[in-house]
Amino acid sequence: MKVLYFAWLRSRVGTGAEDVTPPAGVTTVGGLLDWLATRGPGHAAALANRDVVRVAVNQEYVGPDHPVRPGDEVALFPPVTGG
Amino acid sequence: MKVLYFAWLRSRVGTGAEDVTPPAGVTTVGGLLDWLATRGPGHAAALANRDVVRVAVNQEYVGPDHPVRPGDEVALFPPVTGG
Amino acid sequence: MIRVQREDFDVGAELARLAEGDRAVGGVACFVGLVRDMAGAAPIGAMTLEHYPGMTEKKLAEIEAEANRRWDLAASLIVHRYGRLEPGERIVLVATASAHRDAALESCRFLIDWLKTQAPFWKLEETRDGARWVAARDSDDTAAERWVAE
Amino acid sequence: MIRVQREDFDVGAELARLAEGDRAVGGVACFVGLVRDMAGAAPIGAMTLEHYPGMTEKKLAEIEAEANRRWDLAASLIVHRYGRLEPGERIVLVATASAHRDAALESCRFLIDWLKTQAPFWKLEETRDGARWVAARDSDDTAAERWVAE
Repeated sequence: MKVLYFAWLRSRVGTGAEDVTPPAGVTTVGGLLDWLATRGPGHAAALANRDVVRVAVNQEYVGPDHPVRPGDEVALFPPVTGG
Repeated sequence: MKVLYFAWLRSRVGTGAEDVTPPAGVTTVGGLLDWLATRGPGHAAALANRDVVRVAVNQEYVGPDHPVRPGDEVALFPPVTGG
Repeated sequence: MIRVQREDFDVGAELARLAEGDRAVGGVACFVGLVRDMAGAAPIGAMTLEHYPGMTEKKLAEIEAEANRRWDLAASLIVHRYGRLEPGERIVLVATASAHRDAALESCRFLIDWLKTQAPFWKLEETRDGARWVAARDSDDTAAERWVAE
Repeated sequence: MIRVQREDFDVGAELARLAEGDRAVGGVACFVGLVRDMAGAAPIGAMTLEHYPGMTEKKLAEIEAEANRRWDLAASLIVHRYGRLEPGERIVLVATASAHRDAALESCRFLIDWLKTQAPFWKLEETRDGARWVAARDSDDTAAERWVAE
């Protein structure tokens, strides 16, 4: 599974992209974020406040109950500020 | 008093501008239009339907009760269609 | 700024000049009105825009001043042409610049809505059946009226 | 059409190409977003726009398609830049062309409102106190939400 980080999530995690293999019990976006937060202090800091983390799976906005599967592209980023 | 006609009012009256001296009893826009309509068949045709005649006195939109005085510039035209 | 002219205008150049060098501007909104080749089902060969010189400039200046009272604008522009115009030709440009996009977008719309019902212009269309004066549209009054209530 | 690019764009040229030669077009509306030199009370040296390549194009295309479902448009265009931009530089252009001015004006506003809350871009501002990520504005969500109810 590919995980992408943008804006300040990228800065805090320390990388823009990583390939991860979460345990079999991780089946939803919420579960994935819980697991990612355990990967280190940068990840924990980036994911401390879930209210300001948006998630896209395969480039579509999704909520915490959305399923995640091996091979998915999961992107984590703050609310967008373009335009 | 100068009277200006625009668009189809100009075509019907047959001129774009005329200097007129209405009788002393003509003191309002409504009175002026009644009097102008008697000046000939073109004027009568142009002023037959007052609902589609807009009036400006000294370049300000006004209603039928607005006063008219010697020296005023009175413009008669249909509802505007610019833009 | 307002201009009433027979000549065409260059939209890119006009927008570039609008609030040029003012780095507090966050948004520029513009609307360009063009001559269509159809009026309802009837093809149009061309149209002639007549106006009331003097009153036109006065009303456009009033409309622009009102927009600047209602919104905090860095700059505003109305350019309206008169004379004979063919399909595809530009008729009118309204443009506004503001620190905020809402002010730019709202005031741009106000200018064109208000201009359509207040500025003394009349369109004479040339059709196969001869020339005819365009009738005012009730929808233009409705569009302008929504600004009165505010 | 949508484009995501580092380079600047020429507003006049883009508008001239939009629905070029389509004589059924009666109105073109556009909005240009620019980098301001201030964020609140703090002066900005420059900003860097980061985006999510792939998803950006996908979301912009969806937003444009939605505008074309809601309004009868002859043409529409979104150009959004990324990378480092200084105050006064253009960030985004949205433009719409339609037979009717209402459709052009409304859809132009829809595009910029919707883009602001849907397209994955993030602004990093350079201030005297260092670089900081711009926080999303509630007013942007409010602006976008008014289109959901319709």
